[in-house]
Amino acid sequence: MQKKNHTGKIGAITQINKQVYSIEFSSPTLKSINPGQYISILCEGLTLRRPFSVADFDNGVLKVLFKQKGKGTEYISGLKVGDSIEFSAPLGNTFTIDDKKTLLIGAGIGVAPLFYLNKKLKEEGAETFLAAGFLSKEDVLGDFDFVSTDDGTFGEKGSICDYLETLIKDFVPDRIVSCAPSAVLRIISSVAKSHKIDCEIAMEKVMACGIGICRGCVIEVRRDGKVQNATVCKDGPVFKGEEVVW
Amino acid sequence: MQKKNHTGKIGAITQINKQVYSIEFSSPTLKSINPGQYISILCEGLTLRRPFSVADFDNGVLKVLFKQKGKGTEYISGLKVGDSIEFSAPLGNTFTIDDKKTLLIGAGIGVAPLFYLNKKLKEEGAETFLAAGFLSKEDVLGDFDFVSTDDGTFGEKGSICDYLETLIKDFVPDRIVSCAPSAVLRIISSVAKSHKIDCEIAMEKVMACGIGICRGCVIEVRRDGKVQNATVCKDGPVFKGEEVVW
Amino acid sequence: MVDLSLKLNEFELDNPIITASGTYGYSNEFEVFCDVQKIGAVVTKGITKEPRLGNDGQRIFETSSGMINRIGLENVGIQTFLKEKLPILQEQGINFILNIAGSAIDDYVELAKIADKNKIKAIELNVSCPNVHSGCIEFGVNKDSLYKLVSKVRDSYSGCLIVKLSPNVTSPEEVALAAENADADAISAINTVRGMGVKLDFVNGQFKKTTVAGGLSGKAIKPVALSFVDRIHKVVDIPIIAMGGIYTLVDILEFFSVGARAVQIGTANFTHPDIAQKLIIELEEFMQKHKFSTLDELQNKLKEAEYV
Amino acid sequence: MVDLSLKLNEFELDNPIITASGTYGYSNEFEVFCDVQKIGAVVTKGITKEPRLGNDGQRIFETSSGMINRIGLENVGIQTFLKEKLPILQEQGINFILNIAGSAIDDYVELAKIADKNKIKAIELNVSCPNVHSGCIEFGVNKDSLYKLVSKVRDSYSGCLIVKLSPNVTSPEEVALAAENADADAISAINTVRGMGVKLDFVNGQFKKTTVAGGLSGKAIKPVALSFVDRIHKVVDIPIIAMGGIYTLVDILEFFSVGARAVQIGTANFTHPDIAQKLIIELEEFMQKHKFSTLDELQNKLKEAEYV
Ligand SMILES: Cc1cc2nc3c(=O)[nH]c(=O)nc-3n(C[C@H](O)[C@H](O)[C@H](O)COP(=O)(O)OP(=O)(O)OC[C@H]3O[C@@H](n4cnc5c(N)ncnc54)[C@H](O)[C@@H]3O)c2cc1C
Ligand SMILES: Cc1cc2nc3c(=O)[nH]c(=O)nc-3n(C[C@H](O)[C@H](O)[C@H](O)COP(=O)(O)OP(=O)(O)OC[C@H]3O[C@@H](n4cnc5c(N)ncnc54)[C@H](O)[C@@H]3O)c2cc1C
Ligand SMILES: Cc1cc2nc3c(=O)[nH]c(=O)nc-3n(C[C@H](O)[C@H](O)[C@H](O)COP(=O)(O)O)c2cc1C
Ligand SMILES: Cc1cc2nc3c(=O)[nH]c(=O)nc-3n(C[C@H](O)[C@H](O)[C@H](O)COP(=O)(O)O)c2cc1C
Ligand code: FES
Ligand code: FES
Repeated sequence: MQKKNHTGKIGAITQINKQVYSIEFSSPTLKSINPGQYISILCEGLTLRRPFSVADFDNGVLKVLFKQKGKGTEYISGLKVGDSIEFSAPLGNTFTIDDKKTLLIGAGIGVAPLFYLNKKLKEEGAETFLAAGFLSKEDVLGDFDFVSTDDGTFGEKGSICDYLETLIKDFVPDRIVSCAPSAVLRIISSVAKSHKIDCEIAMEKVMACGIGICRGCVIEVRRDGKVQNATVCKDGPVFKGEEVVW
Repeated sequence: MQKKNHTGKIGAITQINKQVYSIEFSSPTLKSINPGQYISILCEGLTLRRPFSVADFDNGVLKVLFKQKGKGTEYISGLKVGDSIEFSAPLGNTFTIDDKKTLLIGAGIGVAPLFYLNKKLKEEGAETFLAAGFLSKEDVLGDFDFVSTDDGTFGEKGSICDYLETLIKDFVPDRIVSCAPSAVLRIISSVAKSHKIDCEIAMEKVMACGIGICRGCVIEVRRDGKVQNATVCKDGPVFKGEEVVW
Repeated sequence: MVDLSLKLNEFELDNPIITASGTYGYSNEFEVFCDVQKIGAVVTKGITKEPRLGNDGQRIFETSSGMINRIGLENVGIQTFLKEKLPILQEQGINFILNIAGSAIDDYVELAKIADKNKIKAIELNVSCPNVHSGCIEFGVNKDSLYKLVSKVRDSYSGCLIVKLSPNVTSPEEVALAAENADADAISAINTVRGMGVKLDFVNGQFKKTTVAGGLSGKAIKPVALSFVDRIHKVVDIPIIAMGGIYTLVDILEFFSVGARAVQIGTANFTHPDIAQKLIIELEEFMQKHKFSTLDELQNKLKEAEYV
Repeated sequence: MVDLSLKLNEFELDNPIITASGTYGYSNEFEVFCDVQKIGAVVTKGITKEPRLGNDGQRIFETSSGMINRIGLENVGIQTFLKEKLPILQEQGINFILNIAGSAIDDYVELAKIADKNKIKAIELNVSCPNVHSGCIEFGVNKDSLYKLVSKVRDSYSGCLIVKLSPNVTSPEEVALAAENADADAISAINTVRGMGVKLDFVNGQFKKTTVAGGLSGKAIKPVALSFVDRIHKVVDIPIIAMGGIYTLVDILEFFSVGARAVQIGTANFTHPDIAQKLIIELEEFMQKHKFSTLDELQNKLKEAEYV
């Protein structure tokens, strides 16, 4: 059986804005990974690996977009082209990939997995609309069909949540997919529900094992009529918006 | 009062042999440091600073020769020119510097402080003889008046201890000074004593504070007729050969 | 040829590298990373009579050289274990130890009986669980309640009975002796050290705080574990299975040198998910290279190491 | 203007940053690195009636994110302290706390009397010392012996009496309550965690071993200290001076948030010998920036932080 441990070699690392970096690496042992799935990177001196969504996987080259927060991301941002990197992959479940008309909504670094998803959806022939919210112009990461910034320095002014109704009305999606801070996901889930639109959200939680066994990353979901624990690392990170108990 | 904390900038770092590196740095706040004294370097991620003798101090540039052993020396060897380095200095006492005829005996990385001492002694007009022992040819560090290697691949064959009597007989020193592993220092002290030659040796011990207060680095010495504790960090690292209780 | 095998009473292990409870699942879950069959034994996640949902809120917190967990014993319960996990262990030939937990002596006894009936060869009692009958003090911190617990379980279980000790005690010696006197076959130590992580955020003039109070594990606690094992080794004769921050072969040798007979790898499985298997290989290679033909030989040499 | 001052009973400190016993000398020794006068208070190295030479062998051992020490209370003794160190403290206006240690209650009482007579304003009892009268168990691990010790010292000392607790106990609450009931003015916690370091060398087919069994300190124990302080804060009313792995302003705020009134910096003084002074400045700047005018205000805000 192909194990999920890989060693990669850094092909590119670039700073995208004040806090966000893009890193690319490949490993001969990693054959495939799907949108929504994530990898978990070993960071020198740290006990826990750090999970990151896949922003792209092309010709064996994995791309991750990450925001510098603490020691783990500091370590990764200090890596150089040619350095090796140990990671586990693929981990977690995936977004649904089909040809349904999909509205993708990201906020902040949450846009990372949506780039890869958007690409795959388009390959399936789906019509998509990629919207994202950021704090300010300097935080905007890449190209979108719609952008809002909290301070109005780029795109529309305000939180992406303020534009949900308009986006839904204009684009009329069959499905909404989102990756964003938990407060935003909650709003999106509830708006989607009120419109009876399918909704998939990618959650975050501090992780240890990444494979569902340590029970460190559970959230509550309502399934088969009862509330139960689900692990973000294995049962997720992708959940149906309406099943999450907030 | 000028404090003993300094921040330096690495001017040069070179690998001398498989395990030994030379590193040079300067700090505007470090005005002077004498042979036998040492500095203590902050190593990222480690609790205790690591002590190193001064191998040279010239025009404000400090030179340290160090052997890679564990995490601390690994960190230091990974530094690059231009990186900054935090250290405490000057710490400890000094070798006696005068114009006495001095035989300097080093073993392994213990030769480091002897280079600086040798230079200073010569400046005082002393006649000196620098002898050193190493395991093998590839370990030899610099130029000496006499070298022995355990395997005979360079200089004379055997331990430097095997040549003590000859060296003393040929050079007829007024003083012997040594920095070497503890077993070698012990032998040198006792040979010097038997010849009634003054002997100064530089000791090592794991250190925490570097200023004599934590009492972590004590050895026993015989002074004023009684055995008492002395700190290697402050009362030493230089001791009279005959006062150390082995 | 190097023989890494050992026996804890009648329980046989191919090698002394065991994976610790709560860090390796119930059965073959780690096969995505590691050849689980090669592990000396897998200790299952702590299992209770009924399934448990565990604690609310944040359960994991990274600290300097360690982590805190407050999983709260979330587990599938013994019945699901027997139905779904035991068959996998048996079919795949994975050597294992059932870790059991409860809030009352009867819970443990009942679980031990079930283990016995199902011919489970070894069980490990997690006695760091709150004892409902003594105001939620842990069983394992009081020598009398521990003695009673272990004795009762002993009466109901004929396999290899391992008692896993908590380090959160004034006297390691007392609890170790209680376990030995109650006829345990082996002691494993240490469980996690009580600890707490605090994360503060300061937003708009207000502090927000997350606290994770639970058990500290990982490299940070290795010195605590070495001390604990060293101390209890001086007073008990039954074998000790040591754990606490083991990451390397040298760590393992250190624990052998203070008297451990086998070791468990816990938190390190999260950092390096294939580490258990790698350590087995490293241990074997070390023994081969230095001509130790049995584990006994190596361990005796280590215990007799000259002090410098 | 920011007011960092606080009072522990009658004992006044300009700021809540104290340097911990054994890591800062007796008086002004750290002036080669730091402006010692600015420190809230310097706790002296543990002082005994007679001078002590301490332990043989290796005394210090670095561990992951920490260190172990087994200095064994080497100190100059109270008479030399009074003659050589006290004058420096007084002349240089260094605020200090005398840390005292002994093997019998009488030792502590005698030292407390000397402190009283010399108008030393605060003493800290190191109760992690082996109690000769109970088979070398530490005073601080048994609530009864601790109560007795503290009561006796209280009778002989009118200044601020601080009891420094050992974390190596089953129940932090019990020992903290014993100290409070015996009329201590404050508790400081934690002393070092029992731990052991082992270093193995393998030369010519023989293992050589160095072991350093002593007290673990530094970042590794911060979670243990946070847990300890949090627990005792819930049961005692006297102020708590917290320590254990404090390196940063955030660490200090974390300890405040679980109820600490002041903090001590120990091992961090070795890593960054000017850290105590830097932390005072950082705390002051933080309070200034965020408009906390007194320590009370900041500490209350932290204790009331919303849980997320
Ligand atoms: C499934 C998943 C996908 C993610 N994808 C991305 C991504 O594409 N880009 C990106 O920038 N970030 C992503 N994150 C978040 C990322 O994992 C954290 O920002 C990172 O772990 C922070 O580590 P640090 O050491 O730099 O910061 P720290 O200072 O250690 O932590 C800062 C915060 O990060 C979170 N965090 C820390 N450790 C872990 C852990 N072991 N597991 C999960 N969260 C942790 C915690 O909320 C913590 O409070 C993802 C998280 C998850 C769970
Ligand atoms: C006064 C003095 C002068 C020294 N001068 C030199 C020199 O010029 N060049 C050189 O290569 N080495 C010198 N050393 C030795 C050097 O300090 C150690 O090799 C270094 O600290 C090893 O650190 P590490 O983290 O790489 O290795 P580790 O794996 O941490 O330790 C390896 C060994 O180094 C020693 N050591 C570790 N930490 C300390 C500490 N905090 N204080 C003292 N010793 C420690 C111990 O014996 C330890 O077993 C000197 C030591 C002293 C006390
Ligand atoms: C996430 C996690 C869950 C754990 N669950 C259990 C458990 O269910 N039963 C048990 O006896 N020990 C449990 N432990 C303790 C470990 O088995 C082990 O005793 C401890 O972590 C120390 O070893 P380490 O430092 O190698 O992790 C758990 C530890 C962790 C980190
Ligand atoms: C080298 C050393 C010596 C110590 N000596 C004493 C002492 O004499 N008396 C005492 O009460 N505590 C002593 N301690 C304990 C510290 O004061 C402190 O309680 C402990 O180290 C935890 O804090 P830290 O993690 O900040 O170091 C000593 C600690 C160290 C590291
Ligand atoms: S991280 Fe272990 S269960 Fe999710
Ligand atoms: S290192 Fe502290 S006394 Fe020498």
